[in-house]
Amino acid sequence: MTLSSLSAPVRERGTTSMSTESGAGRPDLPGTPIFDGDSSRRGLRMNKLFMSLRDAGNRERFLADEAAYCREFGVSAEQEKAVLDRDWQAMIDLGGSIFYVYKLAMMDGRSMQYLGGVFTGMGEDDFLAAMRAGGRRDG
Amino acid sequence: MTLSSLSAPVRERGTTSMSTESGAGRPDLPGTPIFDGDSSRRGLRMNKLFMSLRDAGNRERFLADEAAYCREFGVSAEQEKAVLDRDWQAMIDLGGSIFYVYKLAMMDGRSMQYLGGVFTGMGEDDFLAAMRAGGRRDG
Amino acid sequence: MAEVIWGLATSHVPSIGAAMDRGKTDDPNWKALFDGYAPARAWLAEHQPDVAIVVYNDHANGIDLDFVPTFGLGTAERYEVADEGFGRRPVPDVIGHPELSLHLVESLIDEEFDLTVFQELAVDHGFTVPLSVWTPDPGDAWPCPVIPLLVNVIQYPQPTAARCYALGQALGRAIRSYPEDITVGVLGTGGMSHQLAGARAGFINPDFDHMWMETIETDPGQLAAMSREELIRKAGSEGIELIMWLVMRGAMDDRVTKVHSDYFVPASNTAAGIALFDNRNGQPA
Amino acid sequence: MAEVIWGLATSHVPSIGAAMDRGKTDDPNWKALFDGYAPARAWLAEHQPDVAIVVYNDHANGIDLDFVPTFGLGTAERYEVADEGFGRRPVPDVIGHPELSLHLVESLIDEEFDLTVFQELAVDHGFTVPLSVWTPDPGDAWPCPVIPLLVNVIQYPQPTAARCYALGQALGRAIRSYPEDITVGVLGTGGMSHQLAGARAGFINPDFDHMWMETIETDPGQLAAMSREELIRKAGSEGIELIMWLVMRGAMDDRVTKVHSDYFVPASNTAAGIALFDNRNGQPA
Ligand SMILES: [Fe+3]
Ligand SMILES: [Fe+3]
Repeated sequence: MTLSSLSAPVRERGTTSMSTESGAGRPDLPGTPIFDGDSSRRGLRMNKLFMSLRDAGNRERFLADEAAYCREFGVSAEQEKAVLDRDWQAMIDLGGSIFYVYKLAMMDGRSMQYLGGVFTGMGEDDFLAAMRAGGRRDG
Repeated sequence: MTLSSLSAPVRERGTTSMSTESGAGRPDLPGTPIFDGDSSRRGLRMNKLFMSLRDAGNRERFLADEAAYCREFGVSAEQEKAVLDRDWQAMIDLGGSIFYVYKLAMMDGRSMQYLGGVFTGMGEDDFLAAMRAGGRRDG
Repeated sequence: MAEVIWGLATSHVPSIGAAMDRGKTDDPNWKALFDGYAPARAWLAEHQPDVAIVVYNDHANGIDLDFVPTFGLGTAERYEVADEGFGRRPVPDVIGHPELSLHLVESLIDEEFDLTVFQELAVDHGFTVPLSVWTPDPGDAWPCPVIPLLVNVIQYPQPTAARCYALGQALGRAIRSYPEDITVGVLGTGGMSHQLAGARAGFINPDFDHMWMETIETDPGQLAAMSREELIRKAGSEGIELIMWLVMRGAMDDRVTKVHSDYFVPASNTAAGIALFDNRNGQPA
Repeated sequence: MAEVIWGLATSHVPSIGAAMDRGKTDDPNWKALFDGYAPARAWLAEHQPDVAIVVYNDHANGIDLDFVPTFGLGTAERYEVADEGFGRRPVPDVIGHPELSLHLVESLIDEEFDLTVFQELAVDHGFTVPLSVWTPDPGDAWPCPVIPLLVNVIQYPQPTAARCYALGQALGRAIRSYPEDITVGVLGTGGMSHQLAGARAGFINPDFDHMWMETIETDPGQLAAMSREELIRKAGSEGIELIMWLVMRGAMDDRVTKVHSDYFVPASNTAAGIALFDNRNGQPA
């Protein structure tokens, strides 16, 4: 299992380019989003929204009107679109922390393997098979 | 201006005796309550009550039924009595932080000089005069 | 004088707890993992400490991103088990040990570790899964009081590996200077190699994990010299959690005796490792 | 490369802010205090930095006792002025400088300071009064972006004086390593001698305060050697706030030029001190 999928056009500008802006020795590793201070700033409102979904009442309110809930939390228009479209990669690019984004996935009944299938472009089944076979390796 | 009032029976058992229990080099200075981890544990619920009084709505609810408000915050019976009696020294002895206790005093229209008059036993006017004269000295 | 009698390193993947909570430990996907825990659990059941310290990180349950402490230490009498979204795990709340906590706070702040002191903290799977790895059937209560030591591993910059190891060494000194004769177990949690997001999601590095498992016993200072970048490159973006094993290891003696270790891929997306070390000098394992 | 151009030490007693907010600065009880500020304010108005850093502590307004960080640093774009119970002070909210903040966070965590990183924080009089001492009439906005650096001084054990001085020195290095050519002012707040509770309430120690004021300029390392007990004994239980002056001083060069200092008793129950230092080497004051 290699990371040849890296050569595919993967959107990580958001995270990666912000990471290198201040350039204080932050890692810049292919295919590896770093949730740093810049990401955390951009993602703060959206991550708060995700964390709020731990509460059943909030999940209900969210599902009743997702856009309104996004506006209530003050997320950006781009982030709102990513949330509504369940564009998991965009959520990460726009400052989502995987542990927070996962709260939304859980609500949707999605597993971390499903997300792995999305992030890698492999799809859930192949991703799961790769994990069962011992995980993926670099290059 | 001396601290001869120290020989008077000042209640500081609460704070001082707890301070020396674990004995890890914590100061034990006459007439000087140390707000340490033990105090903070004992005082947590009561200090939270005091902090809540920053909010006008909470002040109204507190004033409408002080005992009920104390129970809502889960303060101990001793602490509730100290709060209801405005026994400022007891509040400190029972784990109150002066910055938190002061929120209650402010609500009552009491100044820090009033509290100084209570803690020293001098009364507000003498305390204020002592401060204006340059403050109190040790020994 | 208190004494660290053992150190347990273990992954804290939520699905390990879920497999236990749902009675799936004999499921073909899980059986080998739980079989690998058995010898450690048997030894631990015979060596109950008076207090345990769990070095862990929170995952969007006990604390939020409005403030991120590098190191946090709990001083509460009780820690509630967090509801992470679908009901709390069916395990007991955690009883703390405020006296030891406050002693640790004073010692560590005197040693220039800039702790955040928590009097209220809900603990999530990062904390409860290791307790379940140790004690699968706690009944109404965990075997002893437990103190949480929080480490930021999710927001860059994490504390360096060297800082974590130094914290562990200071923690060991702080425990040994506690005036009461009690025994202490220390759990370092998280890892091993894994990455959850990005095109490299699913990354596992068994060579690195085996090196780490061996070296954490024999030469932890070598691991403490690794940079964040090296850790993330070799162990994956979430594999950096392994720095928490260094806090545990630092609290132990230079020489420890390995009781048991095991390695299993995958627990969910993660390489799950367990390593149990006896810290009682000259004792037979 | 960023440069610390000045350091301002000042008490942050709430009544100083209240006197200004209520137009009482010419009141006989207050006039001497504000007259004593005048030369510092005039100099500061001529030496506007691009960013300021305020080292301060919170007083039950921005954070509660459920978690107490030893050191906290804000990375927000904006900090709201807290309502401490009777309406917020009529002063502008604080605009932050996230880029410099994030640089400081990385540098300081790399230097093994275990910061708590705040993305949301309401600032109280401990923060706004020093801004008012510096800039009495801010109009709609403070003169520049400001970054809060929180220090725990209210719950024992506080960081040691030595740790605060070391933090200041690391802060100075972090500022100097910032890639942009900007100027920075650093404010160390709190003190001087005072005690609010206990039979010793009202304690003031002018000898100690004068020694501190002199030595902070000439030999801060000597002050950094003081224990918490010595500080509390000599400066009163709340006088320990003076450790925050050491953070400011540590960020400056070994040799600084005093521009102005003044001392006034009492501001409420507190000995109020101000000391302004020019950090531009070889510049005439
Ligand atoms: Fe984790
Ligand atoms: Fe203060």
